[in-house]
Amino acid sequence: MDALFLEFFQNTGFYLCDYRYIIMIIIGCIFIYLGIAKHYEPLLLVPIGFGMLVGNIPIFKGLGLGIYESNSVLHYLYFGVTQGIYPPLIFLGIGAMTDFSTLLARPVLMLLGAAAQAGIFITFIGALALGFAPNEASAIGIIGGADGPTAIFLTAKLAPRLIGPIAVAAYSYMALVPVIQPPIMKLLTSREERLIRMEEPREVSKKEKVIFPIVAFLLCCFLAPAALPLLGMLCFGNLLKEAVVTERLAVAARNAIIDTATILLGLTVGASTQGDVFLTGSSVRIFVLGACSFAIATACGLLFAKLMNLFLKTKINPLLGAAGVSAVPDSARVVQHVGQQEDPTNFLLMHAMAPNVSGVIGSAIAAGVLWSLMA
Amino acid sequence: MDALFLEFFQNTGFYLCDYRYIIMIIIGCIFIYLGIAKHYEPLLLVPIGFGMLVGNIPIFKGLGLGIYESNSVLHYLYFGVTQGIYPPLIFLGIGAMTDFSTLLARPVLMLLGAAAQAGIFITFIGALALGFAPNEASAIGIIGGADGPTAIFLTAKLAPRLIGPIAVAAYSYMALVPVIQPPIMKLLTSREERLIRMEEPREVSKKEKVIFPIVAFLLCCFLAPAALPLLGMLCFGNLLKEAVVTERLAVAARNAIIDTATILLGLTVGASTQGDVFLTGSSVRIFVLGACSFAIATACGLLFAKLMNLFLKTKINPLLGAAGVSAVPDSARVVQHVGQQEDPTNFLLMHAMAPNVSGVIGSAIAAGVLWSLMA
Amino acid sequence: MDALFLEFFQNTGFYLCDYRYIIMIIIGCIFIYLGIAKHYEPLLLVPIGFGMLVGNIPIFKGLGLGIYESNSVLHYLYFGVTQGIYPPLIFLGIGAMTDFSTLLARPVLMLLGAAAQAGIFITFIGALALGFAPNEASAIGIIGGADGPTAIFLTAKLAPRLIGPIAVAAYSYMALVPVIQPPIMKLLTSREERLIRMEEPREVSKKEKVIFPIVAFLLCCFLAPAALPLLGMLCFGNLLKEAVVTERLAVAARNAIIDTATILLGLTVGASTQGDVFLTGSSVRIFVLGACSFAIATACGLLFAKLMNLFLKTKINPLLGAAGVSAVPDSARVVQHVGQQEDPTNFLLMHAMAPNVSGVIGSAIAAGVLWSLMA
Amino acid sequence: MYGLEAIQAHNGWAVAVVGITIVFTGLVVLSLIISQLHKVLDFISNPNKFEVFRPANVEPADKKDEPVEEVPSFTGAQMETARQYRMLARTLEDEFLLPKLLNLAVISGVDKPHANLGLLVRAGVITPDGQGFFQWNQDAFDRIIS
Amino acid sequence: MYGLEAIQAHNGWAVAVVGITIVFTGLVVLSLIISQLHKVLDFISNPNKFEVFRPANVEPADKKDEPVEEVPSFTGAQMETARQYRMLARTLEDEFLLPKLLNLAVISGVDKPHANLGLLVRAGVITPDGQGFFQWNQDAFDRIIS
Amino acid sequence: MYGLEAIQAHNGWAVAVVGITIVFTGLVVLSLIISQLHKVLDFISNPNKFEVFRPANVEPADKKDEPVEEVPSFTGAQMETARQYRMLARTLEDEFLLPKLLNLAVISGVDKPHANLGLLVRAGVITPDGQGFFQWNQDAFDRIIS
Ligand code: NA
Ligand code: NA
Ligand code: NA
Repeated sequence: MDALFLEFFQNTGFYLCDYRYIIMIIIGCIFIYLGIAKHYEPLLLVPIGFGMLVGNIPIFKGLGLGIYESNSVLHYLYFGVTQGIYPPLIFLGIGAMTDFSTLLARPVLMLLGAAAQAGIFITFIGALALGFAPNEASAIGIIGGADGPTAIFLTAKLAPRLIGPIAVAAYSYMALVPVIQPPIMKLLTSREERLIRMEEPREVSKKEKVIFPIVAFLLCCFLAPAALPLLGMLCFGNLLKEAVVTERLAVAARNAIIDTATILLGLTVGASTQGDVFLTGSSVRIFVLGACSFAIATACGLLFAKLMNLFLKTKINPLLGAAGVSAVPDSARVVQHVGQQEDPTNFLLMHAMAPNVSGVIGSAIAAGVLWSLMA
Repeated sequence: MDALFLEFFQNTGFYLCDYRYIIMIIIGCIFIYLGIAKHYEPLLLVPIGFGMLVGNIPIFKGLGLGIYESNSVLHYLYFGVTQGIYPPLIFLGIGAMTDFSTLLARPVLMLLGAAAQAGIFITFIGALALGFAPNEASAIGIIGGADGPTAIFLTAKLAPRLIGPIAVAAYSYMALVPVIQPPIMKLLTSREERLIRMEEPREVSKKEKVIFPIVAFLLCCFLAPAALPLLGMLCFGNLLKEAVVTERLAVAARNAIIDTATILLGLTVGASTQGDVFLTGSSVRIFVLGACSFAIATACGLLFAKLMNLFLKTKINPLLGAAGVSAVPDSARVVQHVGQQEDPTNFLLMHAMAPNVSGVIGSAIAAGVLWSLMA
Repeated sequence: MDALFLEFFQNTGFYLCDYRYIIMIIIGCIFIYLGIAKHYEPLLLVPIGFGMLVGNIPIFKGLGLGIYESNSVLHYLYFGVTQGIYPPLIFLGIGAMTDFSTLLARPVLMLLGAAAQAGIFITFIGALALGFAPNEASAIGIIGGADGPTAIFLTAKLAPRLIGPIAVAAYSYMALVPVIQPPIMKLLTSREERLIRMEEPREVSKKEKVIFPIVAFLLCCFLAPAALPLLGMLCFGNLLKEAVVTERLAVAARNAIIDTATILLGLTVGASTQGDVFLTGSSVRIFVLGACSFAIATACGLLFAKLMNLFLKTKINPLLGAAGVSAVPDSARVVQHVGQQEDPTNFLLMHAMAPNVSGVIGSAIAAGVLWSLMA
Repeated sequence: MYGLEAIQAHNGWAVAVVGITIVFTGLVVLSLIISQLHKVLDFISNPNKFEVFRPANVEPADKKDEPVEEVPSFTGAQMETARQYRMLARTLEDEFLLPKLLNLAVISGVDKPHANLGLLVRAGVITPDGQGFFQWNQDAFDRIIS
Repeated sequence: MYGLEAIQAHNGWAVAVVGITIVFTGLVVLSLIISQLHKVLDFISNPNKFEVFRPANVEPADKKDEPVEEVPSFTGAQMETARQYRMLARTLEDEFLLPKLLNLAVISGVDKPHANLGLLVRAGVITPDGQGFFQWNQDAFDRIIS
Repeated sequence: MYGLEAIQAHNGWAVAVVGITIVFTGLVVLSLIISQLHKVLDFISNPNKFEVFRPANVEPADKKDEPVEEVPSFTGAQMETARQYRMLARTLEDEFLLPKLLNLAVISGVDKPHANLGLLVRAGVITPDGQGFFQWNQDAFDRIIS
């Protein structure tokens, strides 16, 4: 019996534990804390955080417990991450939730969503310079797209080994948008610019809303076919929403489907961050590059907005450029917040949604381009 | 850099495009238009139509984008079609939505649901005559069952190569039931017959409703075991609904489960219709046969109803026979509509639901018979 | 044509039938009857009962109809059982439904949930004595955990061949808790003991509720890592619930996810009980051992409560010990019921929930221990 | 191969006849069984064996008769307390535990929580489900208040 | 390999330029199309081809005009019956069958069920959906009652 | 092999003892931790570090105090406008943008839309969530109207 106790004890987490697991468990708890107490992207930080706990319980190999063991439950659930299935399902739900009205009312704001994607490619170059292989550099660059599902999808396709650190970096910085963006926004804009008021957008007809997802899908996917899984689902979801007659399918997409995919994606991505494979030099470099990419993307959006103002008759508030990084809807809220600090009666949020959602389309195209160039 | 631009351009849809993709994209848009603007079966035409767009973006092979490439997201989602998993799940939901009361109140109307299935077998013979192999002819015949999931299920089992055209034909004609059926109905019935009023059905007890799915399942599956996947789920769903105590499971079946299966089935079936494999002579023949099968099924139902009237004391309105083809609930609505054209105060819809739902059972049995004879 | 009729007839259930299928169909009908008419665990007995009907339609092999044929729909759905995927998903939903307040308010009651698990290990020894192999004996013992998903999970891992009988035994006895437990409870407690009133539990803060699933998960899984799939999901679901900010994920977990998993698990577990493999001597022994294990678990809980009373200043009502077997929430209701028979104004249910939910944790740990010792 | 030849070669006529026969057999037998089902059930339920399945339209009648006679009359203050209890009950799930409600009432400072809760139970406003849980009966409440 | 050398070796500059160019091309063209879309639609819908897609804010106006003129006046008893029908309609699904509602009314003992149902249909309180189903029009009901 | 022999051969006693010991260890330690948890939390929260987790029953008190004092008095016309705003707000999501509501009010012809919207914001009927979105506070509305 003593032998059995000993054997059992040698299989407990207390015996198998390693300081790296403890570090990751603490990080997981911090994620949960930020999500619950600070309301930073709770729908993602809480599942990922708890997933980190799950993935860093020190377990013995062979029983089929760990996410990397081929017959474990976690492994089956992780399949949707490694094969890039969850991100398109999440995009289906996002499409079924998103209202593209403001974008349709003032399409020129879409350029801000394009400009901010420069962050992706600049980070890509930076990652190459830091010694990452091109496929890895692409996956790291997409962190600057500020779009969790897109980042996970591209990484699953190009550098599956890096899913953990890239997903964690992407979601961390998306959660920290309210911390990262404001200083850059204040630095690059003058008070006068931040005070600019946007005029009310025109009313958008139902027909336009129905046609938009079809046109956007066909155009973008003819241009960048590799954006198909993400943009196809995004536009499909949006069509289901705007068609009205398919409301019950849109309801399923924006509830059961997206929530289930979010739970499983968050949990398994978190669980893939096992201390011994996660805490490496390359993870640290990914985090540094990720922070840079957010800052660069924000700056690119802002500067492009200022550039546009040189040509436009009705000036736009350059703060809107910061919303081009996506991180829907957090960066749009940051724009609203920074704008209101100058003028509490200036409502920028609705306008910021236009670059915000076009940033999603932009980073999906960027992901398609990188995928087709690197695969 | 020029080389890279050229390489990228050669991978865009603009470069790879082919007139057949354009034709299919236009057909897809027509499906979406019919679904949204004309309300023809929107829950299926919109997903299938958008799926046609998705499937006809000209993509380069090798990256894993296309539905026929083994590691693409679409391929994984299409698995539920090729293995016949979505149709039973949809039947589970249909069962959890269907009220068999009118059928229970007047079981003799069930014969109309049997008669209309003659269309399946006559079309089967026609397809043989047009040169299709027996397994293909069976899958084509089942279009006349007017039941999308049943058609997809049987085709997946017998002639997987034809899933695209058969599914599209089945759903197209189901959507066009209000166009196809009325002329046949008016041709084959006299004004006096169309004026016949049905008497109020008797009240059906809860116990009967609970026992019905069990009895129907056991009887039909003992007779045609191959109908098990479809009828099993249909009856199971109905039992969950009628049991009342399992209401929360019935709610899941008729919401999250059926809607998710419908979205994924519609999208992937649509995406499987790639122009270069879809636009063939055999697809055209399938469409011709499909139209015939609907017309024949309608006629068989009507004529059998007239035959029954020769023996019945209380005459039934022979229009009800047209509802026997299934196409729930559209063909029942057509019956109501045609009936009201003669007498606006004659409410046939409730009565038409009886042959309508028995047509579903009938075509599931027919599918089982064909499967077991052809496999 | 006669040959075809004959061939078809030889494939019908009427021809292939065997008395064992009939027995199982009758048992399935009894399950359905108990679920619907007697309200005994209807959410599980109805799906399992109908599954028994589905699994005992006499089918011919080769077409891909049966649950044990590798390309059948049932086989794909059964995958979630054999790989142990559904039970953790169900635990996710249970976690998102469970309120651990009473447990947090009076943690000492958790010991009752531990004590009742003795039934698992005593049954394990009994099963060894009856000639079962150790892995089978473990799976049989876990029936005494009175927790369907746990029993199915462990059996899928240790003795997949026994999933049918063990699942049926576990759910049967869980449904029969109101029949099994009361006599034992009355036998082992005096009237005075049954009259003991519990004092109102203290108010529990939100913070405690949020921290509990994290602490419970880390502690239990460090101790018994093999409990990770079940406890991880249970605690994750509970965290989603208590975090409030992740309410929409908790809603998905306790509706779409758990209901879908329950439907598919119930149906396929039922369908796995095909008469010819199910009706064996070992199934009978499993049923006998299952009944014993429930009785023993109840007795252990009660006696441990009486033991605790020897040391506690404020006595607890020993009936609460019976709730330690889990069978949430039925055994807690039985406690309430038996308590009210002595004193109609004594409300024990809320207090009984504490040992009840800790019994779930306890049996998950026990499953983990057995899994790691036997695998 | 095309035309009649193809049909013959693939046994088309036989398959069609067998197919339609089976479909008819299935539905005819099913319709026969169903048409007898309610008679069988009536016969069985005569000895009142299966009270669980009551026909739906009988229930309202049952409910209406019972509580009317036994409703205690409420004073104004009692009505007020009843309204407070209704608010509290709404914060709970549909099936709730009595001690939980009582606890809430005590915390919220409801007047004479025990006595008034007892009154509501006797008046059928709060009804047990026989398994330890209780439900709020809005109909009974409406009758008392208005 | 690190630094500029690595960038050069992996064709980094070219990829970045191509990438950002494609993203811009896509979104610029899309924004151009969108900005012309409503003009195209206006042009097309002038000949009133696509009446199905009416802009949302036109609808209420449409609805308001029609039924006002044709509302028959209701007596007190008829209003009472209308209220009973509303209750019954609530027990049905959103789209219901008229015979089903009538049947319920007969069972529930509504006064002159046929005549009053006809009145409600004529008053637009119960409106057909053109496919055999009917809907309850709460607005019309409110106008009649209040 | 059967009976005691089988138990012994498969190490049954040891497994059972180890098993029950582990289960007890787990739950005993967990119960000890839980029983100390609220004390630890009380200790930590004394320095008011974690204001985010307020105990549930404190909130209502907070809410009650604030708005009562600062409610501006409403004229009849203003009340009417407030009712119109409530209707409009209902058509929006729970968290809505002020310009969207204002826009709706302008379209719907609400009287003095800006001034009255400002009034509602000051009265706490429409409250900011600190991130640019606003919410409708039904309690505050009820206090003003009734
Ligand atoms: Na972006
Ligand atoms: Na049919
Ligand atoms: Na247990």
